[in-house]
Amino acid sequence: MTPLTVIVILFILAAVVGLFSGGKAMTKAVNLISALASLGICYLGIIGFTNAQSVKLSLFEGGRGITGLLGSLTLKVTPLSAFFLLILGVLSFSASLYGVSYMDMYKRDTRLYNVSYPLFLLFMMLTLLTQNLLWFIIFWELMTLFSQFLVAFERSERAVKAAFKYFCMTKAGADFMLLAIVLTIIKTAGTAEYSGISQVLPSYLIYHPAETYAIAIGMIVGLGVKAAVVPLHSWLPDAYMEAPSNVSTLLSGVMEKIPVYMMFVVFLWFLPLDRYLGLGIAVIGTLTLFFGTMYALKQTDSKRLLAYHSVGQIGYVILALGAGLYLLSGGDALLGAVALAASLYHAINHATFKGLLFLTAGSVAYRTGSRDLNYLGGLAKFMPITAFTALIGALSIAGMPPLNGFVSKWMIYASTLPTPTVLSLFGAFALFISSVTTASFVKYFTTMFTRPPLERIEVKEVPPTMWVPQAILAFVCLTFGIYPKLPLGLISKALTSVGVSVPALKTFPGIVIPSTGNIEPLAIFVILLAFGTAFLALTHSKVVLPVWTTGTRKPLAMRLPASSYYASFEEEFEEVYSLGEWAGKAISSIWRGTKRLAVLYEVRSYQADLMMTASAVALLIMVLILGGVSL
Amino acid sequence: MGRLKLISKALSIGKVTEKYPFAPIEVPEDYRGKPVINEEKCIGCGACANACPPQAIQVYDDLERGVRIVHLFLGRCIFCARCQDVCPVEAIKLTKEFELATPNQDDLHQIVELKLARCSKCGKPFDTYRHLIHVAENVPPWERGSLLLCPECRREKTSEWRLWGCKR
Amino acid sequence: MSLLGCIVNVIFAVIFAPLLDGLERKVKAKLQTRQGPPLVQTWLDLIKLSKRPSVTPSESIGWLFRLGPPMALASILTAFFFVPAILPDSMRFWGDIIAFIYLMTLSTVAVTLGGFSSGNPYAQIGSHREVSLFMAEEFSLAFVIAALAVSAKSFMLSNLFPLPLKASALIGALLFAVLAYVSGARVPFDVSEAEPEIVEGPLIEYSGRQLALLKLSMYTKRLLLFTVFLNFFLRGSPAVRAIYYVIGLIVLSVIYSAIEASCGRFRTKDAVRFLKRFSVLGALCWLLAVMGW
Amino acid sequence: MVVEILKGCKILRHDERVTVAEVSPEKVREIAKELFNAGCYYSCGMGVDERPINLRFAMYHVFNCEAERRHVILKLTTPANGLTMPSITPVIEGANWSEREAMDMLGIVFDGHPEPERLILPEDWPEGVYPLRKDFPYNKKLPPAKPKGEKRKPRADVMEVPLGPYHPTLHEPEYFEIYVKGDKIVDAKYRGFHVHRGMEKLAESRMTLNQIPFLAERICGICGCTHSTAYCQAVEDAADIYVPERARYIRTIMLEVERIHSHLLWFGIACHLLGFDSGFMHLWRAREYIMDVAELITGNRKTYGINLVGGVRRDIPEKKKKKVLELLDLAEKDSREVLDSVAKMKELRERMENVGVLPKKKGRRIGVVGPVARASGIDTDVRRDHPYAAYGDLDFEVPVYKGEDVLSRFLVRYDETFQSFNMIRQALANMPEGELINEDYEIPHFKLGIGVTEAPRGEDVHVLITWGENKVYRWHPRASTYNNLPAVPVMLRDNDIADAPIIIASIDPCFSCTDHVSIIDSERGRVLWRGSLEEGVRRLGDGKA
Repeated sequence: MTPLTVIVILFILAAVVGLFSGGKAMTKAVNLISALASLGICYLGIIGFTNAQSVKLSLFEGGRGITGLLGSLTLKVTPLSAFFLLILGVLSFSASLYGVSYMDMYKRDTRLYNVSYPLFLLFMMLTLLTQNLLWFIIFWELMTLFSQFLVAFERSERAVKAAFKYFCMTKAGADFMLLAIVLTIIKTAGTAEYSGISQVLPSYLIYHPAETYAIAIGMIVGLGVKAAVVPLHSWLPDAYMEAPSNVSTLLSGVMEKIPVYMMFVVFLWFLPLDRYLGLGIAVIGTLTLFFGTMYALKQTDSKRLLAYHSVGQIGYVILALGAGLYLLSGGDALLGAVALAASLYHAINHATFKGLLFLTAGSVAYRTGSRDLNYLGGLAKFMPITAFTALIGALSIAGMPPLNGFVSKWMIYASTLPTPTVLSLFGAFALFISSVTTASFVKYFTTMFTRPPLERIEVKEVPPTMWVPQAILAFVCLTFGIYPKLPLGLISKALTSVGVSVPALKTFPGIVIPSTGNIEPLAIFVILLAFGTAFLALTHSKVVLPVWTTGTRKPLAMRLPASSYYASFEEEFEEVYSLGEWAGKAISSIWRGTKRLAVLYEVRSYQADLMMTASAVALLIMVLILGGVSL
Repeated sequence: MGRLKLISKALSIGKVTEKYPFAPIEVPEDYRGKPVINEEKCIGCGACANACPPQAIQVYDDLERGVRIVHLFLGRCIFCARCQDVCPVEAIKLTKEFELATPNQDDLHQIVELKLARCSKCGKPFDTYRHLIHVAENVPPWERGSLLLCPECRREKTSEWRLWGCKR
Repeated sequence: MSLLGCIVNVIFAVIFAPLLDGLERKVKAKLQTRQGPPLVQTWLDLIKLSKRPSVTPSESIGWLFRLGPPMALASILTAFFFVPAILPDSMRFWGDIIAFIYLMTLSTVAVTLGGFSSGNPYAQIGSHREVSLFMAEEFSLAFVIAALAVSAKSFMLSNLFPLPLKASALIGALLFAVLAYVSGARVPFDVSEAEPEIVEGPLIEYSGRQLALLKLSMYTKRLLLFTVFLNFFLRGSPAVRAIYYVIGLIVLSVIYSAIEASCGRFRTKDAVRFLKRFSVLGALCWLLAVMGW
Repeated sequence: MVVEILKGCKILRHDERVTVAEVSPEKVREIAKELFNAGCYYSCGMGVDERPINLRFAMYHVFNCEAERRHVILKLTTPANGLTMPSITPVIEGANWSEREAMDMLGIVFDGHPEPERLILPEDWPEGVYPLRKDFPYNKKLPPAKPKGEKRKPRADVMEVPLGPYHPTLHEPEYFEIYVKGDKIVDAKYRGFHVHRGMEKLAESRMTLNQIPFLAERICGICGCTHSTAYCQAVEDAADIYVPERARYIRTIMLEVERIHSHLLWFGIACHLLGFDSGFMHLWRAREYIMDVAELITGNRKTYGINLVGGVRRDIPEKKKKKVLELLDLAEKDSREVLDSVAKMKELRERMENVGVLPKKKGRRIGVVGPVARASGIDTDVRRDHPYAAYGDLDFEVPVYKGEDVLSRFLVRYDETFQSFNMIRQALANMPEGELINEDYEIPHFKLGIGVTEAPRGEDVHVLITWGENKVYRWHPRASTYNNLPAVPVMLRDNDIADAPIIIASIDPCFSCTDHVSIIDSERGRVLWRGSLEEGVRRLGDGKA
């Protein structure tokens, strides 16, 4: 009875009991059980770093038939997966706890949620734990399946459409990945075990770049769709917007990280280091962060804005990953390792602050029933805790010292900017985009919490079960910000396990990258705190007067609508948006073409399955190519 | 280009800020400043009071004290110099003084008191001596006798004459 | 020891920045054929403000509104710990140019959040203008910083001060000076505090000591930017350095205020467009740096 | 041609300058329409309580026919018990304010008026009290009534920005309500008349004929002289009084001096609003010379107090003339240099070009006057079309620009400034000798007179009705801004909010000139904003604490 089995049983139990009734009590129970199991996941993660072998579960030893082909199912925690398990654990714990009260919002039968939610968590965990590519793809698909049930939970037309779009696109991506996996297994003479692959594959592929690229492209497309890299991101805003907030937290916080985990496994473990591959990934990352964030600037729906920012932030992660590959293959062990570390660091940071932000958006929706930033306002008076945690989240995603976003972004810049290559240009874009992120979250925060509301909104603070998770995540943001030693320790362990030797960064009290850069978040924090409190003590104000509106007392709507924030900036940077529109037009025209093709080939299909039909075509092409290279 | 021109212009001009109030400031010859009534000259005819647009000058009699009061209140004055125009004896003049700010309002009042002449018949005070003298200079000698009568008595007198059928 | 030096630097900055502003007022007055206030006028204003009570608008979000000014000043002064000012010593191992930039951003964000939370329409307009401008400015600054970092192969202030004698580095420094002018909220870029249009923008609701802190943060911000720019070039023994530093400060503020006195105000749109075009120079500078010149 | 249009109406007066006709209520609309089509724009309207004469209320609609160089006045009357007359606003947009003013002040009901709301009286003025009726004592005070506020649903995507009444841009209390979307102004509302001084009532009730010029001069702090001139001309017109040549010339000189100083002042303000304070300082320095000229001639920098009915009060002797010419040269050189280099500055031009556009047709319908009209391509100038004072003898051009935007308003004023300089020189050069004032005249009983001048901001019209023993029965001054203000909301639309101040300033608004025509004691108008007043006082108090 290993802890792993306990967790699995707990999840299955939750799903099963959830099936019986769709009442509130049952939902609460399911959420509580999931929270409990999530604690178990955290435990897995922790011990995963200490003694990896202890968590091991093998099924179907030496089975026959299909299981024989699959090989035995081995679930094992490597430090790398342990790192992501930690993310999963912490976030799913907060999300489940949050869900306990949050799900009251929905008056309808919640059975669908009761079943899918635990299974979704379970399969995310298994995806991280499995050590076999085929099992991986199976769990991956199941994860997609249940997550899209959750997205469709509200059953409104938009929700269903979003879910279907999401499912089709990720499914099609998975097809690409399947191709890559098939090719891998062919090349490794039938073994699908990670360890086996990692022994055989790199040494072979070094001399066969064509296969390398084939596998890489398959993997990038497959994982990229899930990670929502531009231009494969179109499903994400809809899906995240429609899902219940605690689910969106998990989608953006964890599920978006699993492809990152897989990328680490694939590109560091299976494939040989290749600078062009790295460069390509970095380019994708830059495009993603640039367009994702620039579009986020325009949004006026709180969750849609956050969703677009998930795209942008994943862009940071992928940029760092690509930069790391590029630099490592270029022989720059130091900066390369820093970049990879930065990638992982930003992954966990994004999980925390974006999770936090989704939770706050959920809390606001829970109380006011609205996500419209044009409408909302002045909530900080009524929901101070939510407002404060939201402020923490906003500042840390904006990368304000001394919060966690700052450290990881700083590491990204440090590894890209000073290198006399094109990477520094990417770094510059990342720096610019960070300011756009700042602006966008100034908007997010002020429109919801500070600016006077359109009409009086009278609400209460959310119940503790909802603000405690926010507080936890906010605390994590602060801790990882001022004490980077902790996450960096884990990260170096994780990276060593995939064969990247992390040089000893001096990680306490500050981070020093020899001859490149140095920060000391703790010192900055202390000075800021000292000055801030001192000045705050200096300023006092007893007098309270109405706002001075140049003398008039007419009750006007003196509030900046979210739609007119930064209007002139967007006007001047119109090119970006027009480019986006153009691309959208182009894609839709392609889609129409493929739709016709699909109808031709009897692929009876929904509006949104562009990727699916496209993949049907691409499948053909890929098979031909692979045939070419492998024969 | 224009910018540089302006800068050079400014540098060449130097500074135009006046030293005032630390140094006196120059005003032209016939500046319309604080009006002052010359008590020697004023005859209390009240022409100024009639002309004054804001009614800063008021003329009224104080019968028990037997004086006519010409009261100038600078708080209302608009310095239009109409009084100066209409004054028959140039008793009121606008000076070049313009610093009228003061902590107490009394400084803004100027009061001239002129002795009233009593009617030779009924003994009621009715006009200032100065005004009578001024008039006396401009009326034919045979009229002067009736000057010392107040308007009512004069009316009676003229009616008497009519009664007696006299020409005068 | 060097911590002591930092504290001396910070104190120097706080004392000297308003005097520098007084100088700028004097220069502007000179260019407008006026007498102008005495040098210490800015200080007198600050002292007077500090004697006045602060007013909190009833519609505002109290805690955030009160948090704005202290954070604005605190982040600037924190940044002063990294850069050597009148004394050559600094805690440069506490932060690098990136940390410096982010601290500047933090102060901007503090001001804007304060403005937004005041609930005043003009404050909202001013704050969102300020943020728009800040984004556009960052668009150029990113390239400039990249150029500097590449040409010095590092972020570390110890490697950036003084800059290596390369074309790219020097051009980058000059571009930085321009951006310093922009983020100093001077005409024509003072769209966020345009007095005739939106009454002092984010500052409109602040009064008393809070206003004093905001003003002081603006002065110290300008001084900080000057300091960084001068540090790109300053060399030599502490005494010489200090003398050059002060002279440099005076010269810079005279030049900047002269430019300020002979410009009209941009619209936000125009300012953003200007900065967008300006970023091309930054990109070229970066190209130079990558080519190793 | 006017005669044809007015055929069948009772012509009360017809001479080379003015035509007064009494029209019947049925025909007034088409007559007004025909007049407008014949190129006469609506100048102003005066409501009169004529009950003491004939138990009727009258409304005088004044049209300005440049083509025929005459003013056409349509008189409409209504019995005191009926009190309704047809509104001509449906056909003449410009009549809107005048009719609403008569509505507020005299209680005349104009049926068919598109927006019969209060224009002048504050929200808290009691219903059914009409201050300009003869039976309303000028010193009566009323308790404020309860204002009825309007309710409306705000839009989520539009920001409503109040501009004023105490905004640093507006140098006088006025209130604009601006609706902003993004950075663009989608709509604007105007509510004015806060500076109520009740001058009309004052003049009619307790001032004499020769005192009123000094009151009229205080209608406006900038262009006072034109108002007193217009008043005097109105009286002279009514009583037809001969004005000596020299007096005419001196009036002309003072008017042009005033124009120069007003324009330089405006340039300064414009520079300040565009954030260019150096230009502001330079221009006002140049303006000082002109102020010295005024001080030298009249003994005061402003409120020259030089006009009386029948002539002027002060002469310009030779020795002053020399000094004046020197000062003029200095001022012209200085201001020309500064203005040229200001006009060269790129960012300033960009902020004026194609900003605050007022199309010609719209301007005509609203009846804008002065530089605003000339910048929209409307070729109108009272000095040329209805020569008064000595303008008939001087030669000058009327600058007209087709840009319709702020820049062309700037340029119009630029040209006018330097026109004025050499107009003054001409006037000084060929000023005939002679007496200054003609003081023997009889004031007829109940006679209509009209005086028109070209103020720096446009046409000033003073319509009055005399009343024997040197009083006026009704005196209606109409400042130029009164006609220009309704155009501001039109100009503001679709502009950047950053440009709102310069657009409002571009008509060179003179709010108190506009508002003086309103009522009674100065506190009234501010009652609406009393809350903010008290707040301001409280702030001060805390400041002291």
